[in-house]
Formats: sequence, structure tokens, C-alpha cells
Amino acid sequence: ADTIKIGILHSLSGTMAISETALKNVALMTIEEINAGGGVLGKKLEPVVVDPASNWPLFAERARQLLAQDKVAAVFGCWTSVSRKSVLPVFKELNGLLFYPVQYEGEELEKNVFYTGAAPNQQAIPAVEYLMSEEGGGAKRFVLLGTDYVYPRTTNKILRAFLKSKGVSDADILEDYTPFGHADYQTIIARIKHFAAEGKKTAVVSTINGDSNVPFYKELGNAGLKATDVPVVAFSVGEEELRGVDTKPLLGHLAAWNYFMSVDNPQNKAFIDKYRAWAKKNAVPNADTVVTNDPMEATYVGLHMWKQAVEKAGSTDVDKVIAAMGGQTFKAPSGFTLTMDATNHHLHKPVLIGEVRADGQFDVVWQTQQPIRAQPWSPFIEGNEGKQGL
Amino acid sequence: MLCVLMALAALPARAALDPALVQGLGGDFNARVAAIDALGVAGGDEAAALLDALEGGRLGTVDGRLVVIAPDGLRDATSGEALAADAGAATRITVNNRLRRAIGTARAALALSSAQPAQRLAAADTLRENASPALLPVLARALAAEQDDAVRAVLRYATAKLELASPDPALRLKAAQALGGSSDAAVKNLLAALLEKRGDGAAATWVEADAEVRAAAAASMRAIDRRIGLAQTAGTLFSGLSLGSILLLAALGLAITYGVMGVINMAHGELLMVGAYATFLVQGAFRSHLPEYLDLYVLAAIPAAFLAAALVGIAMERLVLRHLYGRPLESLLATWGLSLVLIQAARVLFGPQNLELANPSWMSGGVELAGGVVLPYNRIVILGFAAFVLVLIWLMMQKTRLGMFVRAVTQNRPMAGCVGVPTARVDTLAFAIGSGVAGLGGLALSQIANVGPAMGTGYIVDAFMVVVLGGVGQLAGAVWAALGLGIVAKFLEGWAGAVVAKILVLVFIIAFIQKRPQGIFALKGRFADS
Amino acid sequence: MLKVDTLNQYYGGSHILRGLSFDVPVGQVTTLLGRNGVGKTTLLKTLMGLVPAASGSISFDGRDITRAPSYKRVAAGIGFVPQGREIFPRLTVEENLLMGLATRPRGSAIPPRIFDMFPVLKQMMARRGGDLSGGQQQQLAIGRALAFGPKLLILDEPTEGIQPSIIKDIERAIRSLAETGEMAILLVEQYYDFARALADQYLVMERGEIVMRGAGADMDRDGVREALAV
Amino acid sequence: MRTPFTLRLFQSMPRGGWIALAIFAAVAWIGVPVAHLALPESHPLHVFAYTVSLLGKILCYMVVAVAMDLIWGYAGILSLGHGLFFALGGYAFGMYLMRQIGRDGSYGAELPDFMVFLDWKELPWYWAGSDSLLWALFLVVALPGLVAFVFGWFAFRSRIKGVYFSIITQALTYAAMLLFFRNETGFGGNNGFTDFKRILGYDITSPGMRVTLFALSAALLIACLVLGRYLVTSRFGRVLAAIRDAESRVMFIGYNPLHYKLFMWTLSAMLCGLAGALYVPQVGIINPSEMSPANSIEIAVWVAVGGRGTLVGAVLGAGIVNLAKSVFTVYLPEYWPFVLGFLFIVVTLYLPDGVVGLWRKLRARRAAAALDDASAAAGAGLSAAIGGAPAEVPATERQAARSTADTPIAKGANA
Amino acid sequence: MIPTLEIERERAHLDAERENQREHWDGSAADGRVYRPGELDLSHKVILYLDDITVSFDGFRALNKLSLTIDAGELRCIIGPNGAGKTTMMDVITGKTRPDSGTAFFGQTIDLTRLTEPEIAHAGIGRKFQKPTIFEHHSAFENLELAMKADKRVRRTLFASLLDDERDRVAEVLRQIRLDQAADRPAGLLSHGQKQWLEIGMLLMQEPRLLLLDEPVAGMTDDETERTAELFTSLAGKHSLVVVEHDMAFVEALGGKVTVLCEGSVLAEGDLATVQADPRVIEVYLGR
Ligand SMILES: Nc1ncnc2c1ncn2[C@@H]1O[C@H](COP(=O)(O)OP(=O)(O)OP(=O)(O)O)[C@@H](O)[C@H]1O
Ligand SMILES: Nc1ncnc2c1ncn2[C@@H]1O[C@H](COP(=O)(O)OP(=O)(O)OP(=O)(O)O)[C@@H](O)[C@H]1O
Ligand SMILES: NC(N)=O
Ligand SMILES: [Mg+2]
Ligand SMILES: [Mg+2]
Repeated sequence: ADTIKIGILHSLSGTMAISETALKNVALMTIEEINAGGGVLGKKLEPVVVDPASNWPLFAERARQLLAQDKVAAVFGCWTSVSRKSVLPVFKELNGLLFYPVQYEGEELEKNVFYTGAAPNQQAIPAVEYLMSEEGGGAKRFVLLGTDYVYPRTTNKILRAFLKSKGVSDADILEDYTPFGHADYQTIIARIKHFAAEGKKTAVVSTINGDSNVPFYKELGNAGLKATDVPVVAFSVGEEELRGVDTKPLLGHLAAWNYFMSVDNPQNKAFIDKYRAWAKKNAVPNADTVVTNDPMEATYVGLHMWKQAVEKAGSTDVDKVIAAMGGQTFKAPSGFTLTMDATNHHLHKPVLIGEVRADGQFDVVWQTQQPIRAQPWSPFIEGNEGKQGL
Repeated sequence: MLCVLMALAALPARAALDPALVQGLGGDFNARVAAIDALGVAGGDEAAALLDALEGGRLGTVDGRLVVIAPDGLRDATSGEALAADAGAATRITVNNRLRRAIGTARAALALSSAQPAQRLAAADTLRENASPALLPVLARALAAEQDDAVRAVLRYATAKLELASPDPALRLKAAQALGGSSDAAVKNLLAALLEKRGDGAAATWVEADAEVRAAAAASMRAIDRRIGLAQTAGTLFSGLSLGSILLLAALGLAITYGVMGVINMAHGELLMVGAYATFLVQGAFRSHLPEYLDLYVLAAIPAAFLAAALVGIAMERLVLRHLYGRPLESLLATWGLSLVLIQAARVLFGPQNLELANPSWMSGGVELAGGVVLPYNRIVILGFAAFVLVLIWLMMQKTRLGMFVRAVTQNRPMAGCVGVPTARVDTLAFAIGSGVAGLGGLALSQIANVGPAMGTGYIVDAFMVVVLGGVGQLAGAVWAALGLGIVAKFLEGWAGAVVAKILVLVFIIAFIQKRPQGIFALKGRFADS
Repeated sequence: MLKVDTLNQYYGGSHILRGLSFDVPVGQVTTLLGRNGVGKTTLLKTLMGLVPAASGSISFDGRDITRAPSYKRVAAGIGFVPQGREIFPRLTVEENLLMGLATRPRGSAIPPRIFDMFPVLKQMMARRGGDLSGGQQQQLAIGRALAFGPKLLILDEPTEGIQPSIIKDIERAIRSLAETGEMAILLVEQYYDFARALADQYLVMERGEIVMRGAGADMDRDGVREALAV
Repeated sequence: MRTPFTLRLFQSMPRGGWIALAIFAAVAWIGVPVAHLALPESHPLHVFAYTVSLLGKILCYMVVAVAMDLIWGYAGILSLGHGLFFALGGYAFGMYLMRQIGRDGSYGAELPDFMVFLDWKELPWYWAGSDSLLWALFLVVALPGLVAFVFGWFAFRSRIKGVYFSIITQALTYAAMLLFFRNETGFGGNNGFTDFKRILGYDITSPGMRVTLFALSAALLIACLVLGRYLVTSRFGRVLAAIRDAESRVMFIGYNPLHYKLFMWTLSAMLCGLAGALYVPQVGIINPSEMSPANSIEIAVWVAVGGRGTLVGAVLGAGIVNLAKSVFTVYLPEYWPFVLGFLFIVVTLYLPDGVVGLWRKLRARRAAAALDDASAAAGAGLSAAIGGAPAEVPATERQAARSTADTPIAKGANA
Repeated sequence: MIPTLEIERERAHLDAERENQREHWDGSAADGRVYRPGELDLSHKVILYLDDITVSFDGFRALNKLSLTIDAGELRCIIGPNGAGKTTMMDVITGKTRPDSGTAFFGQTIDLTRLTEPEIAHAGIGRKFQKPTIFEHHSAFENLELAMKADKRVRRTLFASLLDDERDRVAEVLRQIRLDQAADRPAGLLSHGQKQWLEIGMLLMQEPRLLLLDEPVAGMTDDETERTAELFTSLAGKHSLVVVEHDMAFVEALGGKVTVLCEGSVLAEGDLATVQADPRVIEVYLGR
């Protein structure tokens, strides 16, 4: 064939469309960019977009179809962990290649997957360390608040162990969960207030996912919990999510990511401009206000690294590409040069902590000097001792 | 450092700022905090201006020199002299929460000398929460000069909190007694700390040596506890009512289209969405054309949301549902299809992301009860709005002929025609009203929760539960069901957490229907069971 | 007043009404008799527009109403008492009667003569229609049709389930309504004595056709009773 | 003289039905396996693994639809919680599949990965026996059956009907979903069960296993159809339909509706459980979203599309909707909800009795055209009416005839 | 205020009385009788006892201390003004409505107030409703088949098949009710009168000991009314019948004892001529 097919497996309908549609867009944009630069191995990339519709079995079915029917060279896709878990066996069986661009709970390592999002130690732990630092407000008490599913539960388990290692007692940790789609945060906010009033400096670590964030932040604003009193750091709230929130009352609340749209450097500027232009050209709704965010950057980085690896391997053969992926570097929009770890298939990523600005963007208030290596097997979880790479 | 600050505090209020002090703002993190604190103690317009510049992100450094970044160039922060370097040369000083808090406190200290009592009150409130011991002299001075009773009361709490640590037992006693009037959990903790023992076993000594102070502290704690407990119960009740009012607004339109007309309207959630999107468009129109009246956009959105949803409802009714009366099964299928179409249409037209809808300023914030319990204005307004919509519908259904016609048509369509009711027109009108009411629900929801293409799917289950639990066709039932579920859910949530509470609420619904198989307001009578 | 011309009606494939033609003159009671299942109710439903006429025409007051929707026929002045009562079960008795005034302006009052005829309705004003006993419901259905003062009253077996004394009252009432000379009445009845007592004109239907017709006074002589027997 | 049972089973389906079933069985048991296993990939008739699992999945959905039609179409009970029974069957079998992973999981432990991760040291009691296929198969049927029986017993005894019943089934599945989302519940939380390796030691991804599962699904569907057909044509089926149309009348002639409903309800749940058990190994995942209320509503939608109360309609509906979904999410990824949405609307507007209704109508019309005089048309219309497809009857009259048979929700609405 | 008080006092009294009776029943060993459903015990030649039955709806008394007995094999007509409580009485007998107070016994031993509808039907009481209720989607044939006396438990109906004599029986009844031509039509499409007949047919298939017939000839021609009367009189003796009608000619043709209900209790009882002559009956019911 004179083209190389690339599968794009993001939900365009159902509950996850809200987050994943932008990833499909950025993947298409990156493919255009690569094609404009001459393609890969002299061939153009041809995107195959399908809609797994936020339905997990459908994810597996679509994955099988992409790999077995369309014979795509690689798949860029998934957001939720369960969607990834659902397609994994298919990728293993058919020896496919999946690039997963979203921060997740770790505890997984597969030869056929490259993880371009953050592992817990590249997001959650630095964020909490920051909150504990004097600069971050010196928090001594923590509310671990999340949506009731695996990613928040795991993250919080890791954080609890981490906090314990830092001498925070169980009495100073409040862990609370809400169901998917929970829309009424009155009780929880009251509880946080009460907890915070009981003593030392308190911070909230939020792993609330999806649609619940809007009601959560609205309630937070109206209940008068200010970031200066009880800061909230979130791991699933980025620029895209903040588009749906009136950010004025949220000034100063935090998010930890490996990229922010507000990062000021030439790569990022080019990235944003390219995306804006693409959105306009393709008549994306509200094209003039589109934003970029961390998983989008991860998708972008992933596609480029795959291209580099294919060129290094001289083939799209999965095993060869996997071998060539290790050690690939890419100057990412975050401003850092990211490296793909050969042994654990995760990117070395910088950690950035940002505070919400009135315009829905983040002010970076803290960042690591260097990209840090991922620990998909968290040392804070029993039984992971000695686990390293593949 | 404390001594330095004390010394500084003694300086006359209008003294020129010490450049060394100000330069600290350009230093490392601790130096910045110290400098801000000092500015607060020092007072004066210049200090205020500097704090403003810092918070506004207009302070930076050029080669270690502190500068103000103005639109027209850079100025030295202390001397005010213009600098040659251009604005890009300066490194902006980022302000984070910790600094912002310090700035807030410093500002409050400055505002204590404001001419406006309201500003002084706000300042005193901030200090009551955050004042550091360094500010005790500032507080004492302000208290001495203060004429306004409300401000004095707050200042006295603020001072008392600090005085609990005073070496003078008499002062501590007074403070402990004064704090009994507070309803602040933090104060309670301060008092509780006095009642603890230091050390082990027999060697243990009281943190507070004076027994009298301890007794006063214990009494004050009890008083605070009582007040907080009361406020919290009231707060939970309010959250229950508020949740109930939201459930009700989500369900009211359905109570007409389904409850009264019998259309199993799976697209009800999407009618809510239409109302919310209409609100969004109105907000946009205000932003671009009437920015000075932006706060009123919500009011303008009331007719807009109603009409938009009503029009969609009319289209649905005319094109699809009208062919399905008396075939409720089919209405389930068709409206399920309509719902898919409407969601995707919203996605294609507006994009898949959530839309931002801001509470107008008069709906932001809340009234604070004791103990940090806040009743947010948006929820209070929505509670009132729910009552308003409810009364409207009730009047429409019970007091107008249209209401009677609608009920008659659903009970016996052919016969309604045979007494002269233009059934087709009544259907359209009723469906339009039901849809419009759903639009109003969407408007209300947009002020609380997210607005996006799939927002409706989150409400459809709840809406049906409310309508059914109340007893189909029973408006009063829907009201009781919504408020009941809201309150039950909130009390359970306080006790068992949100997830378990939600499960328990569902189990409760199942159990409740066993007792009342036709809902709360079961229709009794011989026709009900045939 | 009402003129029916070669009316045909099918249910699916079965021919139920076969070219019916007749008049209902004003100021008279026209009774229609026939055994079970001959198509009487079907005819009345066709007259009311509940089932569309397959062919033929219906005109009322000189206007063609063959294709008019039910509510327009009512607005033109036709009142209907259906077989099986068909009251609105969840509306109160009062509301059921008010429904009878649907074509009248808002705020019209229920005429008191309804309560003179059926005092029980007055007692049970606030009770829901569906809770009434069978006979009470029948009375309500008649009251509802009379409420707006129709020019043509169509009744499908109105005496069904009603106690004898009230049947007598109804008989008197129908008589007096007809005698005012402003109203036409089309009455479907199985109860021969009642039909005969009221009929100015009679029609007998069999298998969708009118097989006998004549003046009410001649019913006995014509052997209508025997014709209805098997 | 009593007709023997086997003969009656045979008579319950018209000849055309048996022929169709036989063809279906031949294709599913011989055609597909041969085309998948024996023909090389390059062969035009080769059936790809993708197709086999896709069809296998749809067969499972069809079984669920038939189960739904039995309880909804014939007993008038609209369940909005059938997804729960399907998922319970899936989870019951999933437990076995998880145990079959053995030490091949990420943590190389005896326990399933998610338990290792939760620091559980041993299997919770309700996992006991889950390594035995027999026990798993027992649970697959017994678990949904038990839940349905207990729930149904209380609900039917309290005479909960119509929409009230529908809503509590929805509450039930919703509550179960939330419960299963919790990690502590012991079923893997949101991630559910995945990464299955084998059944009875055989590799789950092997072509042979794939074809076996497919053939089993086809067998289950055939069994369901025959059983369903028998049930609805038996006197039991007529009593059930009578309960649907006029429950109180049935009581006055001496049948106890509680027992009838409960039997059908429990049986329907068990069939769902079986379907779920075959579904899980074929799609490779089971997670709590299978219990989401929307999933259960969709099952009802399949049945409605195909034509309620016909069994065949349920099969067609499930097939059409799911195939359409599978096809259009590939070819029209951003617009498929429009296609599906309009499909539902068009079906309701123009095919009031679903796809099957259309077919019957066409057949009636063809019969009418064959005899070309008016009386023949009459005959056809009549036979259509008698055949239970009153499509030829004018709309208002049809409504009248249906009024007492209105769906439960309608009854709720009019009650 | 006062009336409600009175009602309440009365209700308390009734409750107490009922409690007393309960005690009495529970001491079943004392009089050697078993008050449980079982074989119909007609040892006293009485098939139905209603004693002191009161039913009220939101304070309105539809039945007011109604007492009535029906002998085995009797054909009893019940007449009375619209709203007198005739249908409500049948509701009580068949278990559809639970009385506020009073007792209802079927034979000597079966306490109807404690049984469910199917149990009552099973014990041998059949009913025809005032508004014909049949299974509209089933054919006339199937309607009769379902009503047929048989074991009506799930496990039997699952495997039941129609025996030849059962088929004959259905055919015979179809002829009797003149629906043999319409045997396969969905019953919902029958005319009103045909539905009435079908429901009577269902009752015949059920072969109950006691038939309750609520206005069976409403909507029938005079000729058919006569035939119905013949049918009922032929059934009497073997079965017991309670017929509610407003058609005096029909009541006369039946020829049984007549009970007049009014405002929830018995106003008069006797043969038709006596009752028709009773001025109170003329006043409230027959009219002049
Ligand atoms: N919807 C329908 N579809 C098909 N046939 C019908 C329908 N409704 C009635 N019929 C048939 O049409 C014939 C006429 O019915 P109709 O109700 O008009 O009779 P009727 O003269 O009013 O009888 P009755 O005196 O019993 O009320 C009957 O044979 C009946 O079975
Ligand atoms: N559920 C109820 N709620 C209120 N009133 C009721 C209810 N059921 C019956 N009634 C009233 O009880 C009285 C007795 O009704 P019932 O149907 O028993 O009368 P009936 O003797 O059968 O009359 P008919 O001869 O008209 O059929 C009527 O006045 C009726 O309105
Ligand atoms: N991996 C996540 N964010 O679910
Ligand atoms: Mg008739
Ligand atoms: Mg009666």
C-alpha cells in the first residue's frame, strides 16, 4: 500500500466524547502535519477514525477491527482505564501497538502499549509534595476526594501511603468518593469545610472525573471555600474542562499536569497555533476558543515519537517499532525534551503545577527541573517491590 | 523576626516604605511573605499600591531590582523612577496561594483604617480568620479607635483569639469567655487545645495552667458546639430541600408530558438541555451586546429557555409524537431516537465540551449561617424559582380549562373529541408547555451543574423516578417525591457517604414502592385498578 | 337536520355499513333498532367522526360534515352519548359536565336542568367519574351531552344500567326536548318498549343495512319486535 | 387424547419457522466454523475472527432480546433492569475466567490482580468454588434467577405493576451498578474483569474456542426461540397474555398472576444470565456499565424495533440495531447517532408493529393482490386481524382494541 | 365535627366487634368447625352468608351493615337504585374490595374476607362484570378455554393441552352464546352485546358453584333477554345464581326471590310482585 493507516480510537459520542473528541482532533492535525512534512518512510499516513461510543466492549470490537481488518500500523486512543483494559487483550493477541495519552493509575505495563500520559509519580505525588511545602501553603491535612472508580481509588491509595511516609496520620486524611455523574456537592463541601476548620492547614486532592467537576467547582465557589484557605489540586481538570466553568471564583485552585497551554515557549506557541488553524479549517464548533491540554500534547508527542521510531526501524513492523521506540526523544510543547523509557514504555515527563487564572488558563507556580521517570509500579503499593520494566 | 516586625509596627503609619523591606518582595519565597506581612503592618497608600501591583502580576525584577511593570514601561518599585529597559526584560513575580493569602491579610490590616465601615468589617472578618500574632498591636489600635459595634464585635473575636496565647491569665480568661459567642469551629479547636494535657501520666500538666480559664474555655466550647450543631442540621436540611428543588425542576416538565399526557418522553433530558443552551446563547448575547446588564441575563433567559424548549417540543409533537398517541410504547422508541438526534445535533453545533455559564453576581456567594454553613444564593434562588414554576403549572393544570382538557384528552381521546375538544391542538399546546417547563428546568440546572450535549442523560433517570415515585399524573406527588428524595439523600449522605447514600436511596425507592405500589399519591378508586 | 346518504363502512375487509341512507328530522325522535353486532354503534361512530366514512356522505344542518373532525361536529351542534358511558374517569363529576361545555365560551355554567333530571349528579359533584356506579355514570354521560344544548342528540343505548324510575324520567325528558321543536334526536335502543314509546320515526338495521323503516306509531303493527327476534 | 409433549413442542412453530431455524443452525454450526477455520484468509468466503466475535456478541444480545420479549411482549412487564441479569451472568462466568488466568496476571499471584492490589490475602467467601466450571455455570443461571425471584416475589406480591415496576427494576440495576463500581465489592470496580486467558485450559483467543463460543451462542438462541415459542403458544402463554391485558379478570377466573409472572420473570432473567455468560468471553470484558440504566432501556428498544410480542421481532431488532451500531460507528463515526435516531423514529412512524409488522403487512398485501376482487381484500384484512396483526384496521379502532392491552407505562399513565 | 366523632365511635365499636369475632374464630376447636378454605360445606343449605357488611369510601357508605343469605341452588335477583351498592357487594364477595367490617362466608366454612381473588374463584365463585370484561386480544375460543374449569397452577398450564372433550365443551358453549361463527375473532372486536354473551360463556366454562351476574342483559334485545332468562333458570338448582338487573321483565322471567338494596342495605325482600307493590320500592326505584 502507498499509505500507512493509523487507527484513532476515541469516543465521539456517549459520556466520554466530551474529553476524547479533542484527542481525535489533535491526532488528525498531527497526521496532517506529518503528511505535510513528507509522511513516514515516504508514505502518507491515513487516519482511520472510528467511534467506540464510550462503550467498553465496543472499544474491544473496534480495536480488533482496526488491527485485523484495517491493518493499521498503530492505534492512538482510549481515555478511561477501563477502555484501555478492554482493548489490551486484543492488542496482545494481534500484536498491535497502542498509544495511550492520559494520566492513569499505573499498576500496568504491556509490551504493546506506550503510555504517554503520567503515572502517579509524575503527577499526584509531586502535587502533594508541593502542597506540603511551605511555598504551597504547608498543608498538614488532606482531603482525598474522587469519583468512585479505579483511577481515583488507586491514586488515593498511593497518596495515602505516601502521606503516611511523610508522617501524616490517618486522622488527618479524609477520603471520600462520589458516584459517576454526581452533581450535588453540598454535603461534601460542608464536610470539607468542617474537616478544614478542625485544625491544621488543609488541602483537597481531587480526582473527580468528568462532568462532576462543574457542579463541584460551582459549589466550591459559592460556598466560599477560597484557594487561599483550602486549595484544591485536581488531576483530571485541564483547560478543556475549565471551558465549562466560570473560573472567577476558582482563582488559585490548582492542577498538576505535564503540560499547560499557558506554558510560554516556541514549541508550544507553534503547537497551539497549528491546532487553532486546524480547528478553523475543519470548522470545529467554537473554533476561535479551542484550547490545548495535557492529553492532547501527549497524543501529539506520541504520534511524533512513533514516526521517529518507524523511521529508525525503517518499517512499521510492530516489534521493530517497539524496539526503536525506546530512547526516542522529542522536544515537546511543554518545553522539555521528553524521552521514551525503553524498559517501561512510559515517557519521562516534567511535572508542572498551575493555579487557575480568571481566563480559564493556568499560571505555572511550580515545576520540576527535569523530566522525571515514570514509576508505573508505585513503590507505595505493597507487592511492587523490585518491579521495574517489562 | 517577630521583634523586627513588632518594631516596625511601632513606626508611624505614613512613614515612607523602607526600601530594604520592599526589596524582599523580589527575594526568595520566605522573604516575599515576610515583606508582605510587613507591608500590612506598616500600612499606608504606597503599601496598598504595591500589594495591588503584586497581586495583579504587575511586579517583577530586573537584575534583582524590584520594578513595577506598567503599560508604558518599567518603574522602580520604591522610587517610582522610570527605567530604560523595556517591559519584556522584567521577570514577573508569580503570585501563588500562599502569597495571595498573605496579601489578603496585609490588605485587611490596611483596610482597618478605611473610612467605610463595610470595608472595615470585611477586613476584620479576614483578620479574625487569619491574623498572626504580629498583628495584635494593629488590632488593638483598631479596636480602640473603632466606633461601629459590628466591627468592634468581630475585632474583639480576632483579638481574643490571639490573646488566648497571652501570658496574662486575666487576659486569657477574658478571651476564653468572649470566644463563647463565636460559632467558628476553628475557635473551638483553639479552646480545645487549652484543655489538653502535656506530657505523660502523673507528670502531665495542663496546657492551660489556670483552672478558671479552663472552665471558661469548656463553657465557651459547649456554646460553640451547640451553635454549630444547629447550623449544621439546618444546613443539611437546606441541602436536602435544594437537591429536592433541583430534582423537581428536572422533573416538572416530565410531570406534564409523561405524567399527564402519557408520552414516555425519553428526550426529556434533551429538552432540559435545550433550555440550558438557550440560556447560554442569551448569556452570549448579553456579553457581546449588553455587557453592562450582564447580571440580568438569567432573567432574560427565562422566556428564552421556555420558548426554545417549547418550540422544540412543538416540532417533536407535530412531526412525530402526534402519530403515536395511545401507543406509549412507540413513544418510548421514537423519543429515544429523538434524544440521540438532539444530543448529536448539540455536539455538532456547539461542540462536545461543556459550556461555561456564569452565575450572575447576585447569585454568587451565599449567606453564612453559623459554623461555616453557607447557603449559596444560587441555590436559594433556584428553590424560589422551583416554587414559582410549580405554582404556575398548578394553576395551569387545575385552574384553567386547558388543564382540564389536557387531562380529559389523555384519559379518553376519542371521547374528548366527541365533546368538542380540538384534541390535536390541545396536545400540541400541552406538549409545548411541558417542554417549555423542561426548558425552565434546564435554565435552573445551568446555574448549578454543567451544560453540555449529554447533560440530559444525567437527569432522565432521576426525573422519571420522581414522577413515578410521586404517583404518575400527580403533581403534588412529584413535589413530595422530589423533596423527600432530596432530604433523605442528604441525610444519608452525611451519614454514609455519597456512594452508599445513592445506593441506599435507590433501595429505599424499591422498598417504598412495595408499600405504595402506585406512588406516594396513589389514585384510589375503582377505576384505578381495572 | 341530519342527512345520511349511501354511507359505507368497513372494518378491515368486512363490510359493516352497506349503503345506509336516512334522515333525522328536527323536532322528532328517530329510533334505530337492530340486533347485537349489526353495526348500530359503528354507524354512530361514523356520524361522530370516530371512524372515517369509507364512502357516502353525511350532512348536518345543510353542511357536509363527512370529513370533519369530531370536535367540529360537536361545535356544529351534535351531542353524543356513547355506548359504554365513556366518561372521564379521573375528572370529577363537575369537570365531566364542564367538559360537555367545551364548545361553549369559557366560564359557561352547567345548566340546572341537568341536575333536575339527575339529582344524584348534584350530590356527587366532587366525586371522580370513575368511582360512580354504572348507572350513575350513564346518567353523567347523558348529562354531559345535554349540557351545551345540542341541536342533534345522538344516544347509543342510553337506558343501559339505569334504574326504572330514571328511565321514565329520561323518557319524559327526551320527549320534551323533541317537543320544543328545536332538537333532533337519534336514539339507538334495544329496549323495545322504551324505543316504541319515544319513536316518531323508526329504523331497523340488519347486517349493515336498513331493512325496515316507518312511523313510530306503526312499530307494533309493522312487527318490529318480531323482526328483532332471531 | 393428550398430544405428546414433543409433538406439541414441534407444533408450536410453523413449518417456515423450523426451516428458518434449520438453515440458521446449519450456517452457525457448520458454515461459519468451516469458513473461519478451514478457508484461508485470502479466500473470499473466509469469515474473519472479527466477524465471528461480532456475530457471537450479537447472538448474545439476541438472546437477551428474546428474554425481554417474553416478559415484556407476552407478560406486559416492561423491565428496565434486564441489563442487571445479563451482567450477573457475565460476572458469574467472569469469576471463573479470572480464576483461569492463574498466575499469568500482572502480579503473578494466585489471586486476581485487582485483589492483590487491594491487599487482599485470600478470596472473599463469595468467590468460593469459582475455579470450577460447573459451579460457575450453576451460578450463571442461579444468580440472576435468585435475584429475579426474590425481587419479583416481593414486587409482584405487592402488586406493583406497569411503570412502577419498570422504575424499580431500573433502580435495582442502577444500585447494583454503583455497588459494583466500588473496589471493595470485590469484582474489580470500574475496570471489571478483563484479560481472560483460557476456558478449561484452552486458550480463549484460539480460533477453535472462538468458533465454539459462537456455536454455543447460536445454540442458546435456537433453544431460547424454541422454548419461547412453546411457552407463548401453550396455555401458560395465553394465561400470561391474559394477565397482561386484564390482570384482575384473570384472578376472577382462578389463576394466580403472582405465580405466572414470577415464573416468566425468573426464567427470563436466567436466559439473560446465560447470554451474559457467553457474551463475556467473546467480548473480553465485563464491567459495571453493563448495568447502567441506559443499557437496559436499549434492550427494550431492540425489541420495539423488531416488533414486540413476536420473538422473531426481538431477534431481528437486536440484530438490526447492533449491526447498525457496529457498522455506522465505523463508517459514520461522527454522525451515526443521527442514523440510529432517525431509524428509531422512522420505525415508529411507519412500522407501528416493528420490522415484523412490516413483513406481515407486506404478506397480507401480497395475499390480497393475488385474489384480485374486493371480497378477497376483505378476507386478507380479516385474516390479518385474526392473525393478531390488526395493521389494516383504522387507527382509532386499533387503539380501541388495544386500549386494555396498553403497555404498562400507559397503564401507569392512565391509572 | 359531631358526625365525624360519631362515625369514629361507630368504627371503634365495629372494630371491637370484629376483634371479638376473630377471637371466636380462632377458638375454632371450641365449636369444632374449621374456618379455612377447603371443600365447600353446604350442610346448612346456605351457600352465601353476608353479615353486617359495611364498606365505605372516604366516609361514604356504599354498603351499610348489609346482611344477606343465598341458599344453595337458589336464583336470587338483586335490584335497587343506581348506587345502591349492588356492584360493591359483588366486589366484596369476590375479594376485590375488603369490607370495613362484617363477615362473608361461602358455605359454612370458607371465610371470603380472608381469601385472595384467585382463591375465591378457585373455591367456586364466578362473576360477570357490569361492564363486560373479556380478554380482548384472545379469540372468543381462547377466552372460553382460559375460563374452563381446570387446574390453574403454573406447572399444569405449562404442559396442558386441550382434550377432545374439553374442545367439545368449548364448542358447545360457543354455540350456546351464538359466537360459533366468531370463535376465532379477537374478542376485542366483538360488539357490546357479543361481549356480554362471551362473558356469560366464560362463566359457564368456569362451572362455579355460585354465579354472580351484574346486569347480564344490558344491551341485549328483548328476544335475547328471554333466552338468557331461560339459560339462567336452567342453571339454577345445580348452581346458585345472584343476578343484578334493572330490567323488570327479565327479573320477572327469572322468577326467583328478589332483594331490593338501597343505600347499602336491604330495603325489601320477597317475590317480585310483593316487592313491586312496596311503596318504598316504588318511591326509590321503580318510579311512577
Ligand atoms: N374495530 C373493529 N374491527 C373489526 N370489527 C369490528 C370492530 N368493531 C366492531 N366490529 C364488528 O362490527 C360489527 C358491528 O359492531 P357494532 O358495535 O356496530 O354493533 P352494534 O350493532 O352496536 O351491536 P350491539 O347492539 O351489541 O352494541 C360486529 O360484528 C363487530 O364484531
Ligand atoms: N371507590 C369509590 N369511591 C367513592 N365512591 C364509590 C367508590 N366505589 C363505589 N362508590 C359509590 O358507592 C355507591 C355504590 O356503588 P355501586 O357500584 O355498588 O352501585 P350499584 O348498586 O352497582 O349501582 P348501579 O345500579 O348503578 O350499577 C355509589 O354511589 C358509588 O358512587
Ligand atoms: N485514566 C483515567 N484518568 O481514568
Ligand atoms: Mg352497539
Ligand atoms: Mg352496579
